[in-house]
Amino acid sequence: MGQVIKLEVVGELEHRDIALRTVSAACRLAYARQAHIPEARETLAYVMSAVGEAFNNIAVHGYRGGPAGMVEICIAVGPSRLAVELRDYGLSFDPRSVPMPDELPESGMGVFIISSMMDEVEYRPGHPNVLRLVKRLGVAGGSSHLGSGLEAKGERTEGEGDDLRNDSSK
Amino acid sequence: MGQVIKLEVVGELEHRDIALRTVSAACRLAYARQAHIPEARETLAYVMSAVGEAFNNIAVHGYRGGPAGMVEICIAVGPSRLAVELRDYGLSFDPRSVPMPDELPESGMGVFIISSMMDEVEYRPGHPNVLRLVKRLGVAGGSSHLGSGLEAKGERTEGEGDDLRNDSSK
Amino acid sequence: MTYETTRANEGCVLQIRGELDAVSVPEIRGTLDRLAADGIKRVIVDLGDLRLIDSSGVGALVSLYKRVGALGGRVSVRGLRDQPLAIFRLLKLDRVLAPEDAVAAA
Amino acid sequence: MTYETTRANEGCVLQIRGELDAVSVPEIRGTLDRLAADGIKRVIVDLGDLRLIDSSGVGALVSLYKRVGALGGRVSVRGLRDQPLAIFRLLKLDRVLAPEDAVAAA
Ligand SMILES: Nc1ncnc2c1ncn2[C@@H]1O[C@H](COP(=O)(O)OP(=O)(O)O)[C@@H](O)[C@H]1O
Ligand SMILES: Nc1ncnc2c1ncn2[C@@H]1O[C@H](COP(=O)(O)OP(=O)(O)O)[C@@H](O)[C@H]1O
Repeated sequence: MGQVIKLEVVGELEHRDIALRTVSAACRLAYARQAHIPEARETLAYVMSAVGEAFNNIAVHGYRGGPAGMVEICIAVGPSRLAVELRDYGLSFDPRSVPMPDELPESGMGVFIISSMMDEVEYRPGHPNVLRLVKRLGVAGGSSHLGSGLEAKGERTEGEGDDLRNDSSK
Repeated sequence: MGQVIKLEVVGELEHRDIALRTVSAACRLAYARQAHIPEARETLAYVMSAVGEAFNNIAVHGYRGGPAGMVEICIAVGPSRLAVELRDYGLSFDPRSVPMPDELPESGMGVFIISSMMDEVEYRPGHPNVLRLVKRLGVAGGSSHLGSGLEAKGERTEGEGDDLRNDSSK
Repeated sequence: MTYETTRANEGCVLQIRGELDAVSVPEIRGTLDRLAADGIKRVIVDLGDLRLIDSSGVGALVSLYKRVGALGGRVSVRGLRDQPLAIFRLLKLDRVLAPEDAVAAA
Repeated sequence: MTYETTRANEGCVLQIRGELDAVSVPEIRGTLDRLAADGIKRVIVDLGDLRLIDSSGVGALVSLYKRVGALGGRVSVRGLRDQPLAIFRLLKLDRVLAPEDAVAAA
Protein backbone atom coordinates (compact mmCIF):
# COMPACT_ATOMS: atom_id res chain seq x y z
CA MET A 1 0.00 0.00 0.00
CA GLY A 2 3.02 2.28 -0.21
CA GLN A 3 3.89 4.84 2.40
CA VAL A 4 1.99 5.69 5.52
CA ILE A 5 1.63 9.12 7.07
CA LYS A 6 0.35 9.36 10.63
CA LEU A 7 -1.08 12.40 12.37
CA GLU A 8 -2.34 12.74 15.92
CA VAL A 9 -4.30 15.78 17.02
CA VAL A 10 -6.81 16.59 19.72
CA GLY A 11 -10.38 16.03 18.50
CA GLU A 12 -11.44 19.66 18.72
CA LEU A 13 -12.73 21.75 15.85
CA GLU A 14 -9.78 24.11 16.06
CA HIS A 15 -7.55 21.23 14.91
CA ARG A 16 -9.69 20.55 11.85
CA ASP A 17 -7.52 22.77 9.67
CA ILE A 18 -4.30 20.93 10.63
CA ALA A 19 -5.91 17.58 9.86
CA LEU A 20 -7.22 18.72 6.49
CA ARG A 21 -3.99 20.38 5.41
CA THR A 22 -2.01 17.26 6.21
CA VAL A 23 -4.44 15.07 4.29
CA SER A 24 -4.44 17.53 1.41
CA ALA A 25 -0.63 17.52 1.18
CA ALA A 26 -0.66 13.71 1.25
CA CYS A 27 -3.27 13.64 -1.49
CA ARG A 28 -1.14 15.94 -3.64
CA LEU A 29 1.82 13.64 -3.02
CA ALA A 30 -0.22 10.73 -4.35
CA TYR A 31 -0.80 12.59 -7.58
CA ALA A 32 2.72 13.97 -7.90
CA ARG A 33 3.65 10.39 -8.68
CA GLN A 34 1.16 10.25 -11.53
CA ALA A 35 0.86 13.84 -12.57
CA HIS A 36 -0.72 12.92 -15.90
CA ILE A 37 -4.00 12.04 -14.21
CA PRO A 38 -6.48 14.86 -14.70
CA GLU A 39 -8.73 13.86 -11.82
CA ALA A 40 -6.38 15.18 -9.13
CA ARG A 41 -8.53 18.23 -8.34
CA GLU A 42 -11.74 16.23 -8.14
CA THR A 43 -10.20 13.57 -5.95
CA LEU A 44 -8.79 16.21 -3.65
CA ALA A 45 -12.25 17.82 -3.39
CA TYR A 46 -13.89 14.50 -2.52
CA VAL A 47 -11.29 13.44 0.02
CA MET A 48 -11.23 16.87 1.73
CA SER A 49 -15.03 16.85 1.92
CA ALA A 50 -15.24 13.39 3.47
CA VAL A 51 -12.36 13.75 5.92
CA GLY A 52 -13.63 17.17 6.98
CA GLU A 53 -17.08 15.80 7.83
CA ALA A 54 -15.59 12.81 9.63
CA PHE A 55 -13.37 15.07 11.73
CA ASN A 56 -16.27 17.41 12.54
CA ASN A 57 -18.40 14.49 13.68
CA ILE A 58 -15.73 13.14 16.00
CA ALA A 59 -15.22 16.59 17.55
CA VAL A 60 -18.92 17.47 17.77
CA HIS A 61 -20.58 14.08 18.42
CA GLY A 62 -17.90 11.55 19.38
CA TYR A 63 -16.36 13.74 22.07
CA ARG A 64 -19.56 15.53 23.12
CA GLY A 65 -20.11 16.00 26.82
CA GLY A 66 -16.54 15.37 27.88
CA PRO A 67 -13.01 16.57 27.29
CA ALA A 68 -11.93 15.81 23.73
CA GLY A 69 -9.60 12.86 23.25
CA MET A 70 -7.21 12.30 20.39
CA VAL A 71 -7.93 11.69 16.73
CA GLU A 72 -5.39 9.51 14.96
CA ILE A 73 -5.31 9.83 11.22
CA CYS A 74 -3.41 7.31 9.09
CA ILE A 75 -3.00 8.11 5.44
CA ALA A 76 -1.75 5.37 3.14
CA VAL A 77 -0.68 6.62 -0.26
CA GLY A 78 -0.55 3.82 -2.79
CA PRO A 79 -0.11 3.88 -6.54
CA SER A 80 -3.81 3.37 -7.20
CA ARG A 81 -5.59 4.29 -3.98
CA LEU A 82 -5.54 6.66 -1.07
CA ALA A 83 -6.77 5.25 2.24
CA VAL A 84 -7.49 7.49 5.23
CA GLU A 85 -8.27 5.92 8.59
CA LEU A 86 -9.59 8.01 11.47
CA ARG A 87 -9.52 6.58 15.00
CA ASP A 88 -11.19 8.17 18.00
CA TYR A 89 -11.83 7.16 21.59
CA GLY A 90 -15.23 8.81 21.95
CA LEU A 91 -18.84 7.68 21.68
CA SER A 92 -19.71 5.21 18.96
CA PHE A 93 -22.73 5.40 16.67
CA ASP A 94 -24.57 3.35 14.12
CA PRO A 95 -24.14 4.88 10.67
CA ARG A 96 -26.96 2.69 9.28
CA SER A 97 -29.42 4.50 11.50
CA VAL A 98 -28.58 7.90 10.03
CA PRO A 99 -31.37 9.03 7.67
CA MET A 100 -30.79 10.62 4.27
CA PRO A 101 -30.58 14.42 4.27
CA ASP A 102 -33.66 16.57 3.57
CA GLU A 103 -34.11 18.29 0.28
CA LEU A 104 -33.10 21.63 1.79
CA PRO A 105 -30.89 20.42 4.62
CA GLU A 106 -29.55 22.59 7.39
CA SER A 107 -27.82 19.64 9.08
CA GLY A 108 -27.66 15.86 8.86
CA MET A 109 -25.50 15.88 5.72
CA GLY A 110 -22.18 14.64 7.10
CA VAL A 111 -22.56 10.87 6.91
CA PHE A 112 -24.18 11.15 3.47
CA ILE A 113 -21.29 13.28 2.18
CA ILE A 114 -18.75 10.79 3.53
CA SER A 115 -20.49 7.78 1.94
CA SER A 116 -21.02 9.48 -1.38
CA MET A 117 -17.62 11.04 -1.83
CA MET A 118 -15.51 7.95 -1.13
CA ASP A 119 -15.25 4.62 -2.96
CA GLU A 120 -15.14 2.49 0.20
CA VAL A 121 -16.32 3.40 3.68
CA GLU A 122 -16.15 1.15 6.70
CA TYR A 123 -16.94 1.97 10.33
CA ARG A 124 -15.91 -0.25 13.24
CA PRO A 125 -17.23 0.96 16.59
CA GLY A 126 -14.95 0.21 19.50
CA HIS A 127 -12.10 1.66 21.48
CA PRO A 128 -10.95 3.20 19.26
CA ASN A 129 -13.75 3.68 16.77
CA VAL A 130 -12.23 3.24 13.33
CA LEU A 131 -13.54 4.93 10.20
CA ARG A 132 -11.78 3.74 7.07
CA LEU A 133 -12.15 5.78 3.89
CA VAL A 134 -10.74 4.69 0.54
CA LYS A 135 -10.53 6.65 -2.69
CA ARG A 136 -9.32 5.03 -5.87
CA LEU A 137 -6.95 7.22 -7.83
CA GLY A 138 -7.08 7.71 -11.54
CA VAL A 139 -9.33 6.26 -14.16
CA ALA A 140 -8.63 2.56 -13.89
CA GLY A 141 -10.17 0.42 -11.19
CA GLY A 142 -13.82 1.24 -11.63
CA SER A 143 -13.92 4.86 -10.48
CA SER A 144 -16.28 5.57 -13.31
CA HIS A 145 -17.66 8.63 -11.57
CA LEU A 146 -14.30 10.32 -11.92
CA GLY A 147 -13.33 12.00 -15.09
CA SER A 148 -16.72 13.50 -15.76
CA GLY A 149 -16.20 16.88 -14.16
CA LEU A 150 -17.18 17.24 -10.57
CA GLU A 151 -20.16 14.93 -10.42
CA ALA A 152 -20.02 12.90 -7.27
CA LYS A 153 -20.87 9.25 -7.28
CA GLY A 154 -23.76 9.63 -4.87
CA GLU A 155 -27.24 10.55 -5.89
CA ARG A 156 -29.58 11.29 -3.04
CA THR A 157 -32.09 8.81 -4.35
CA GLU A 158 -29.73 5.85 -4.27
CA GLY A 159 -29.21 5.52 -0.53
CA GLU A 160 -25.44 5.34 -0.33
CA GLY A 161 -25.84 5.58 3.41
CA ASP A 162 -25.59 1.80 3.22
CA ASP A 163 -21.95 2.07 2.16
CA LEU A 164 -21.19 2.77 5.77
CA ARG A 165 -21.16 -0.82 6.90
CA ASN A 166 -21.41 -1.21 10.61
CA ASP A 167 -19.00 -4.08 11.09
CA SER A 168 -18.44 -4.65 14.78
CA SER A 169 -16.00 -7.52 14.36
CA LYS A 170 -12.53 -6.27 15.14
CA MET B 1 2.59 23.46 27.19
CA GLY B 2 -0.86 23.23 25.68
CA GLN B 3 -1.75 20.83 22.93
CA VAL B 4 0.50 18.47 21.09
CA ILE B 5 0.29 17.55 17.43
CA LYS B 6 2.21 14.51 16.22
CA LEU B 7 3.15 13.64 12.67
CA GLU B 8 5.03 10.61 11.36
CA VAL B 9 6.31 10.49 7.81
CA VAL B 10 9.05 8.67 5.96
CA GLY B 11 12.28 10.67 5.95
CA GLU B 12 12.38 11.24 2.20
CA LEU B 13 12.41 14.61 0.48
CA GLU B 14 9.07 13.97 -1.16
CA HIS B 15 7.49 14.10 2.31
CA ARG B 16 8.99 17.48 3.09
CA ASP B 17 5.89 19.29 1.87
CA ILE B 18 3.57 17.29 4.14
CA ALA B 19 5.78 17.99 7.15
CA LEU B 20 5.98 21.71 6.43
CA ARG B 21 2.27 22.11 5.77
CA THR B 22 1.40 20.42 9.03
CA VAL B 23 3.83 22.59 10.96
CA SER B 24 2.55 25.68 9.17
CA ALA B 25 -1.07 24.90 10.07
CA ALA B 26 -0.03 24.32 13.69
CA CYS B 27 1.83 27.62 13.72
CA ARG B 28 -1.25 29.42 12.41
CA LEU B 29 -3.30 27.74 15.13
CA ALA B 30 -0.91 29.17 17.72
CA TYR B 31 -1.57 32.64 16.42
CA ALA B 32 -5.30 32.23 15.93
CA ARG B 33 -5.40 32.25 19.72
CA GLN B 34 -3.66 35.60 19.84
CA ALA B 35 -4.54 37.14 16.54
CA HIS B 36 -3.56 40.62 17.72
CA ILE B 37 0.11 39.74 17.53
CA PRO B 38 1.60 41.24 14.36
CA GLU B 39 4.62 38.93 14.30
CA ALA B 40 2.67 35.92 13.04
CA ARG B 41 4.07 36.16 9.50
CA GLU B 42 7.64 36.54 10.66
CA THR B 43 7.38 33.68 13.12
CA LEU B 44 5.87 31.47 10.45
CA ALA B 45 8.76 32.35 8.11
CA TYR B 46 11.36 31.48 10.76
CA VAL B 47 9.76 28.23 11.84
CA MET B 48 9.20 27.05 8.25
CA SER B 49 12.81 27.85 7.39
CA ALA B 50 14.25 25.97 10.35
CA VAL B 51 11.98 22.92 10.16
CA GLY B 52 12.51 22.70 6.39
CA GLU B 53 16.31 22.61 6.79
CA ALA B 54 16.07 20.09 9.61
CA PHE B 55 13.87 17.81 7.53
CA ASN B 56 16.16 18.10 4.50
CA ASN B 57 19.17 17.19 6.60
CA ILE B 58 17.51 14.07 8.01
CA ALA B 59 16.47 12.95 4.52
CA VAL B 60 19.77 13.80 2.84
CA HIS B 61 22.37 13.16 5.56
CA GLY B 62 20.71 11.20 8.38
CA TYR B 63 19.29 8.51 6.11
CA ARG B 64 22.05 8.60 3.48
CA GLY B 65 23.25 5.28 2.20
CA GLY B 66 20.29 3.24 3.35
CA PRO B 67 16.54 3.03 3.12
CA ALA B 68 14.94 6.05 4.78
CA GLY B 69 13.42 5.52 8.20
CA MET B 70 10.69 7.56 9.82
CA VAL B 71 10.74 11.15 10.98
CA GLU B 72 8.51 11.88 13.97
CA ILE B 73 7.54 15.48 14.42
CA CYS B 74 5.95 16.68 17.66
CA ILE B 75 4.56 20.17 17.71
CA ALA B 76 3.59 21.68 21.04
CA VAL B 77 1.52 24.82 20.75
CA GLY B 78 1.58 26.82 23.95
CA PRO B 79 0.30 30.30 24.70
CA SER B 80 3.78 31.83 24.51
CA ARG B 81 5.91 29.33 22.62
CA LEU B 82 5.89 26.86 19.80
CA ALA B 83 8.14 23.81 20.22
CA VAL B 84 8.89 21.46 17.35
CA GLU B 85 10.77 18.23 18.01
CA LEU B 86 12.10 16.11 15.16
CA ARG B 87 13.17 12.53 15.85
CA ASP B 88 14.98 10.31 13.37
CA TYR B 89 16.65 6.90 13.48
CA GLY B 90 19.48 7.68 11.10
CA LEU B 91 23.11 8.72 11.43
CA SER B 92 23.98 11.21 14.14
CA PHE B 93 26.26 14.20 13.74
CA ASP B 94 27.98 16.85 15.80
CA PRO B 95 26.42 20.24 15.11
CA ARG B 96 29.32 22.01 16.84
CA SER B 97 31.66 20.77 14.14
CA VAL B 98 29.66 22.43 11.36
CA PRO B 99 31.47 25.56 10.13
CA MET B 100 29.74 28.88 9.42
CA PRO B 101 28.57 29.34 5.83
CA ASP B 102 30.75 31.09 3.25
CA GLU B 103 30.02 34.59 2.13
CA LEU B 104 28.52 33.34 -1.13
CA PRO B 105 27.38 29.89 -0.03
CA GLU B 106 26.16 27.19 -2.37
CA SER B 107 25.68 24.73 0.51
CA GLY B 108 26.45 24.39 4.20
CA MET B 109 23.72 26.82 5.27
CA GLY B 110 21.24 24.47 6.92
CA VAL B 111 22.54 24.25 10.46
CA PHE B 112 23.23 27.98 10.51
CA ILE B 113 19.68 28.75 9.37
CA ILE B 114 18.23 26.47 12.04
CA SER B 115 20.29 28.04 14.83
CA SER B 116 19.62 31.58 13.75
CA MET B 117 15.91 31.33 13.11
CA MET B 118 14.91 29.69 16.38
CA ASP B 119 15.14 30.92 19.98
CA GLU B 120 16.27 27.58 21.42
CA VAL B 121 17.91 24.69 19.61
CA GLU B 122 19.01 21.46 21.21
CA TYR B 123 20.34 18.29 19.55
CA ARG B 124 20.59 14.94 21.31
CA PRO B 125 22.25 12.25 19.19
CA GLY B 126 20.93 8.75 19.85
CA HIS B 127 18.31 6.33 18.69
CA PRO B 128 16.34 8.35 17.92
CA ASN B 129 18.29 11.53 17.33
CA VAL B 130 16.22 14.37 18.77
CA LEU B 131 16.34 17.93 17.49
CA ARG B 132 14.30 20.31 19.62
CA LEU B 133 13.42 23.73 18.22
CA VAL B 134 11.64 26.41 20.22
CA LYS B 135 10.23 29.70 19.03
CA ARG B 136 8.81 32.23 21.47
CA LEU B 137 5.57 33.76 20.27
CA GLY B 138 4.74 37.41 20.49
CA VAL B 139 6.66 40.33 21.88
CA ALA B 140 7.03 39.40 25.52
CA GLY B 141 9.70 36.98 26.65
CA GLY B 142 12.77 38.54 25.12
CA SER B 143 12.15 37.89 21.42
CA SER B 144 13.45 41.37 20.75
CA HIS B 145 14.41 40.46 17.21
CA LEU B 146 10.75 40.09 16.33
CA GLY B 147 8.65 43.04 15.49
CA SER B 148 11.24 44.86 13.45
CA GLY B 149 10.25 43.64 10.04
CA LEU B 150 11.87 40.50 8.83
CA GLU B 151 15.31 40.90 10.36
CA ALA B 152 16.43 37.57 11.73
CA LYS B 153 18.19 37.33 15.03
CA GLY B 154 21.30 35.79 13.61
CA GLU B 155 24.14 37.77 12.18
CA ARG B 156 26.79 35.71 10.50
CA THR B 157 29.51 37.33 12.56
CA GLU B 158 28.02 36.29 15.89
CA GLY B 159 28.45 32.53 15.61
CA GLU B 160 24.99 31.28 16.57
CA GLY B 161 26.18 27.86 15.51
CA ASP B 162 26.88 27.46 19.22
CA ASP B 163 23.16 27.51 19.95
CA LEU B 164 23.10 23.94 18.73
CA ARG B 165 24.27 22.40 21.96
CA ASN B 166 25.42 18.86 21.56
CA ASP B 167 24.04 17.40 24.76
CA SER B 168 24.54 13.68 24.69
CA SER B 169 22.90 13.02 28.03
CA LYS B 170 19.55 11.45 27.40
CA MET C 1 -12.61 32.96 6.27
CA THR C 2 -13.20 36.59 5.43
CA TYR C 3 -16.42 38.14 4.20
CA GLU C 4 -17.75 41.42 2.91
CA THR C 5 -21.24 42.73 2.18
CA THR C 6 -22.02 45.36 -0.44
CA ARG C 7 -25.49 46.87 -0.50
CA ALA C 8 -27.03 48.48 -3.55
CA ASN C 9 -30.69 49.51 -3.86
CA GLU C 10 -32.79 46.67 -2.49
CA GLY C 11 -30.12 44.03 -2.91
CA CYS C 12 -26.95 42.86 -1.28
CA VAL C 13 -23.86 40.95 -2.40
CA LEU C 14 -22.20 38.82 0.26
CA GLN C 15 -18.73 37.68 -0.72
CA ILE C 16 -17.26 34.84 1.36
CA ARG C 17 -13.62 33.86 0.92
CA GLY C 18 -11.48 31.04 2.26
CA GLU C 19 -13.16 28.36 4.35
CA LEU C 20 -16.76 28.28 5.48
CA ASP C 21 -16.81 25.44 7.98
CA ALA C 22 -17.72 24.44 11.50
CA VAL C 23 -14.93 26.69 12.79
CA SER C 24 -15.82 29.81 10.82
CA VAL C 25 -19.63 29.64 10.56
CA PRO C 26 -20.03 31.15 14.06
CA GLU C 27 -18.04 34.20 12.91
CA ILE C 28 -20.43 34.97 10.06
CA ARG C 29 -23.66 33.94 11.80
CA GLY C 30 -24.48 37.46 13.08
CA THR C 31 -24.22 38.88 9.57
CA LEU C 32 -26.41 36.11 8.12
CA ASP C 33 -29.01 36.67 10.85
CA ARG C 34 -29.12 40.39 10.10
CA LEU C 35 -29.53 39.78 6.36
CA ALA C 36 -32.27 37.24 7.06
CA ALA C 37 -34.17 39.59 9.37
CA ASP C 38 -33.90 42.63 7.10
CA GLY C 39 -36.62 41.74 4.62
CA ILE C 40 -34.04 42.28 1.90
CA LYS C 41 -35.27 41.45 -1.62
CA ARG C 42 -32.19 40.06 -3.32
CA VAL C 43 -29.10 38.47 -1.80
CA ILE C 44 -26.26 37.27 -4.00
CA VAL C 45 -23.72 35.08 -2.25
CA ASP C 46 -20.46 35.13 -4.18
CA LEU C 47 -18.41 31.99 -3.50
CA GLY C 48 -15.88 32.50 -6.30
CA ASP C 49 -13.05 32.71 -3.76
CA LEU C 50 -14.34 30.04 -1.41
CA ARG C 51 -11.74 27.29 -1.09
CA LEU C 52 -13.60 24.89 1.17
CA ILE C 53 -17.09 24.41 2.60
CA ASP C 54 -18.46 21.76 4.91
CA SER C 55 -21.97 20.72 5.93
CA SER C 56 -22.11 23.47 8.58
CA GLY C 57 -21.38 26.07 5.91
CA VAL C 58 -23.96 24.60 3.55
CA GLY C 59 -26.49 24.50 6.40
CA ALA C 60 -25.91 28.18 7.18
CA LEU C 61 -26.47 29.16 3.53
CA VAL C 62 -29.59 26.98 3.20
CA SER C 63 -30.96 28.56 6.35
CA LEU C 64 -30.34 32.02 4.88
CA TYR C 65 -32.08 30.93 1.68
CA LYS C 66 -35.15 29.77 3.57
CA ARG C 67 -35.40 32.77 5.86
CA VAL C 68 -34.95 35.38 3.13
CA GLY C 69 -37.48 33.46 1.00
CA ALA C 70 -40.00 33.43 3.86
CA LEU C 71 -39.96 37.23 3.83
CA GLY C 72 -40.48 37.37 0.06
CA GLY C 73 -36.85 37.79 -1.00
CA ARG C 74 -34.47 35.58 -2.95
CA VAL C 75 -30.97 34.25 -2.31
CA SER C 76 -28.73 32.93 -5.03
CA VAL C 77 -25.19 31.65 -5.00
CA ARG C 78 -22.68 32.38 -7.74
CA GLY C 79 -19.11 31.44 -8.57
CA LEU C 80 -19.23 27.88 -7.17
CA ARG C 81 -16.15 25.87 -8.09
CA ASP C 82 -13.91 23.01 -6.94
CA GLN C 83 -14.78 21.49 -3.57
CA PRO C 84 -17.77 23.76 -2.84
CA LEU C 85 -19.21 22.93 -6.28
CA ALA C 86 -18.76 19.21 -5.62
CA ILE C 87 -20.70 19.46 -2.35
CA PHE C 88 -23.52 21.57 -3.84
CA ARG C 89 -23.87 19.14 -6.75
CA LEU C 90 -23.93 16.11 -4.51
CA LEU C 91 -26.74 17.60 -2.43
CA LYS C 92 -28.49 18.88 -5.59
CA LEU C 93 -28.40 22.33 -4.08
CA ASP C 94 -26.75 23.88 -7.13
CA ARG C 95 -30.10 23.70 -8.98
CA VAL C 96 -31.91 25.45 -6.14
CA LEU C 97 -29.38 27.96 -4.85
CA ALA C 98 -27.36 28.56 -8.02
CA PRO C 99 -29.89 28.20 -10.86
CA GLU C 100 -28.16 30.82 -13.05
CA ASP C 101 -24.79 29.06 -12.75
CA ALA C 102 -26.44 25.66 -13.25
CA VAL C 103 -28.04 26.82 -16.50
CA ALA C 104 -24.81 28.39 -17.67
CA ALA C 105 -22.97 25.10 -17.10
CA ALA C 106 -25.60 22.97 -18.86
CA MET D 1 7.26 25.28 -8.31
CA THR D 2 6.69 26.74 -11.74
CA TYR D 3 9.04 28.95 -13.68
CA GLU D 4 9.16 30.97 -16.85
CA THR D 5 11.93 32.74 -18.73
CA THR D 6 11.43 35.81 -20.91
CA ARG D 7 14.27 36.96 -23.13
CA ALA D 8 14.64 40.50 -24.43
CA ASN D 9 17.73 41.87 -26.17
CA GLU D 10 20.76 40.75 -24.16
CA GLY D 11 18.85 40.09 -20.95
CA CYS D 12 16.51 37.57 -19.45
CA VAL D 13 13.86 37.58 -16.73
CA LEU D 14 13.45 34.31 -14.85
CA GLN D 15 10.27 34.19 -12.79
CA ILE D 16 10.08 31.43 -10.17
CA ARG D 17 6.81 30.79 -8.34
CA GLY D 18 5.82 28.55 -5.44
CA GLU D 19 8.58 26.64 -3.66
CA LEU D 20 12.23 26.47 -4.61
CA ASP D 21 13.57 23.70 -2.39
CA ALA D 22 15.45 20.43 -2.32
CA VAL D 23 12.52 18.80 -4.12
CA SER D 24 12.11 21.33 -6.91
CA VAL D 25 15.68 22.54 -7.54
CA PRO D 26 16.44 19.52 -9.75
CA GLU D 27 13.50 20.51 -11.99
CA ILE D 28 14.94 23.96 -12.71
CA ARG D 29 18.61 22.97 -12.76
CA GLY D 30 18.76 22.47 -16.55
CA THR D 31 17.36 25.95 -17.18
CA LEU D 32 19.84 27.51 -14.73
CA ASP D 33 22.73 25.65 -16.37
CA ARG D 34 21.70 26.90 -19.80
CA LEU D 35 21.43 30.51 -18.57
CA ALA D 36 24.82 30.20 -16.90
CA ALA D 37 26.48 28.79 -20.01
CA ASP D 38 24.96 31.31 -22.40
CA GLY D 39 27.21 34.27 -21.66
CA ILE D 40 24.02 36.26 -21.08
CA LYS D 41 24.65 39.84 -19.89
CA ARG D 42 21.75 40.48 -17.54
CA VAL D 43 19.58 38.01 -15.62
CA ILE D 44 16.75 39.24 -13.42
CA VAL D 45 15.32 36.59 -11.11
CA ASP D 46 11.80 37.60 -10.08
CA LEU D 47 10.85 36.00 -6.74
CA GLY D 48 7.72 38.08 -6.13
CA ASP D 49 5.56 34.96 -6.19
CA LEU D 50 7.99 32.67 -4.41
CA ARG D 51 6.35 31.32 -1.26
CA LEU D 52 9.22 29.32 0.19
CA ILE D 53 12.91 28.79 -0.41
CA ASP D 54 15.42 26.57 1.37
CA SER D 55 19.19 26.37 1.39
CA SER D 56 19.19 24.23 -1.79
CA GLY D 57 17.24 26.95 -3.58
CA VAL D 58 19.54 29.68 -2.29
CA GLY D 59 22.55 27.60 -3.32
CA ALA D 60 21.23 27.20 -6.85
CA LEU D 61 20.70 30.97 -7.20
CA VAL D 62 24.13 31.81 -5.74
CA SER D 63 25.69 29.35 -8.16
CA LEU D 64 23.88 31.06 -11.05
CA TYR D 65 25.11 34.44 -9.77
CA LYS D 66 28.71 33.26 -9.69
CA ARG D 67 28.66 31.54 -13.07
CA VAL D 68 26.96 34.39 -14.93
CA GLY D 69 29.38 36.82 -13.23
CA ALA D 70 32.38 34.74 -14.30
CA LEU D 71 31.35 35.26 -17.93
CA GLY D 72 30.97 39.02 -17.42
CA GLY D 73 27.23 39.15 -16.84
CA ARG D 74 25.14 40.13 -13.82
CA VAL D 75 22.32 38.41 -11.91
CA SER D 76 19.98 40.27 -9.62
CA VAL D 77 16.99 39.15 -7.62
CA ARG D 78 13.84 41.20 -7.24
CA GLY D 79 10.54 40.94 -5.39
CA LEU D 80 11.90 39.18 -2.28
CA ARG D 81 9.33 38.97 0.50
CA ASP D 82 8.22 36.90 3.48
CA GLN D 83 10.16 33.69 4.08
CA PRO D 84 12.55 34.07 1.11
CA LEU D 85 13.35 37.62 2.25
CA ALA D 86 14.04 36.38 5.79
CA ILE D 87 16.52 33.78 4.49
CA PHE D 88 18.28 36.22 2.14
CA ARG D 89 18.62 38.77 4.95
CA LEU D 90 19.95 36.22 7.41
CA LEU D 91 22.65 35.17 4.94
CA LYS D 92 23.27 38.82 3.96
CA LEU D 93 22.63 37.82 0.38
CA ASP D 94 20.01 40.53 -0.14
CA ARG D 95 22.80 43.13 -0.34
CA VAL D 96 24.67 41.13 -2.96
CA LEU D 97 21.93 39.58 -5.05
CA ALA D 98 19.18 42.17 -4.57
CA PRO D 99 21.04 45.49 -4.24
CA GLU D 100 18.26 47.48 -5.91
CA ASP D 101 15.63 46.10 -3.54
CA ALA D 102 17.97 46.56 -0.57
CA VAL D 103 18.48 50.23 -1.41
CA ALA D 104 14.76 50.74 -1.94
CA ALA D 105 14.03 49.27 1.49
CA ALA D 106 16.68 51.34 3.28
N1 LIG E 1 -18.15 10.21 14.96
C1 LIG E 1 -19.39 10.16 15.51
N2 LIG E 1 -19.54 9.81 16.80
C2 LIG E 1 -20.76 9.76 17.36
N3 LIG E 1 -21.90 10.02 16.69
C3 LIG E 1 -21.84 10.37 15.41
C4 LIG E 1 -20.58 10.46 14.75
N4 LIG E 1 -20.81 10.82 13.46
C5 LIG E 1 -22.14 10.94 13.33
N5 LIG E 1 -22.77 10.68 14.49
C6 LIG E 1 -24.25 10.68 14.69
O1 LIG E 1 -24.87 10.64 13.41
C7 LIG E 1 -25.71 11.77 13.22
C8 LIG E 1 -25.69 12.24 11.78
O2 LIG E 1 -24.42 12.80 11.47
P1 LIG E 1 -24.26 13.74 10.21
O3 LIG E 1 -24.84 13.05 9.02
O4 LIG E 1 -22.82 14.08 10.12
O5 LIG E 1 -25.12 15.05 10.49
P2 LIG E 1 -25.03 16.09 11.72
O6 LIG E 1 -23.65 16.02 12.26
O7 LIG E 1 -25.36 17.40 11.09
O8 LIG E 1 -26.06 15.62 12.72
C9 LIG E 1 -25.22 12.80 14.21
O9 LIG E 1 -26.24 13.70 14.59
C10 LIG E 1 -24.75 11.94 15.37
O10 LIG E 1 -25.83 11.59 16.19
N1 LIG F 1 20.33 15.30 10.50
C1 LIG F 1 21.62 15.10 10.18
N2 LIG F 1 22.14 13.85 10.23
C2 LIG F 1 23.41 13.63 9.91
N3 LIG F 1 24.28 14.60 9.53
C3 LIG F 1 23.83 15.87 9.46
C4 LIG F 1 22.48 16.18 9.78
N4 LIG F 1 22.33 17.51 9.64
C5 LIG F 1 23.51 17.99 9.25
N5 LIG F 1 24.44 17.02 9.14
C6 LIG F 1 25.87 17.20 8.77
O1 LIG F 1 26.19 18.59 8.92
C7 LIG F 1 26.65 19.15 7.68
C8 LIG F 1 26.18 20.59 7.52
O2 LIG F 1 24.79 20.63 7.32
P1 LIG F 1 24.10 21.92 6.71
O3 LIG F 1 24.57 23.13 7.46
O4 LIG F 1 22.63 21.69 6.72
O5 LIG F 1 24.61 22.05 5.22
P2 LIG F 1 24.55 21.00 4.01
O6 LIG F 1 23.37 20.12 4.28
O7 LIG F 1 24.37 21.86 2.80
O8 LIG F 1 25.84 20.26 4.02
C9 LIG F 1 26.14 18.21 6.62
O9 LIG F 1 26.93 18.22 5.45
C10 LIG F 1 26.16 16.86 7.32
O10 LIG F 1 27.45 16.30 7.27
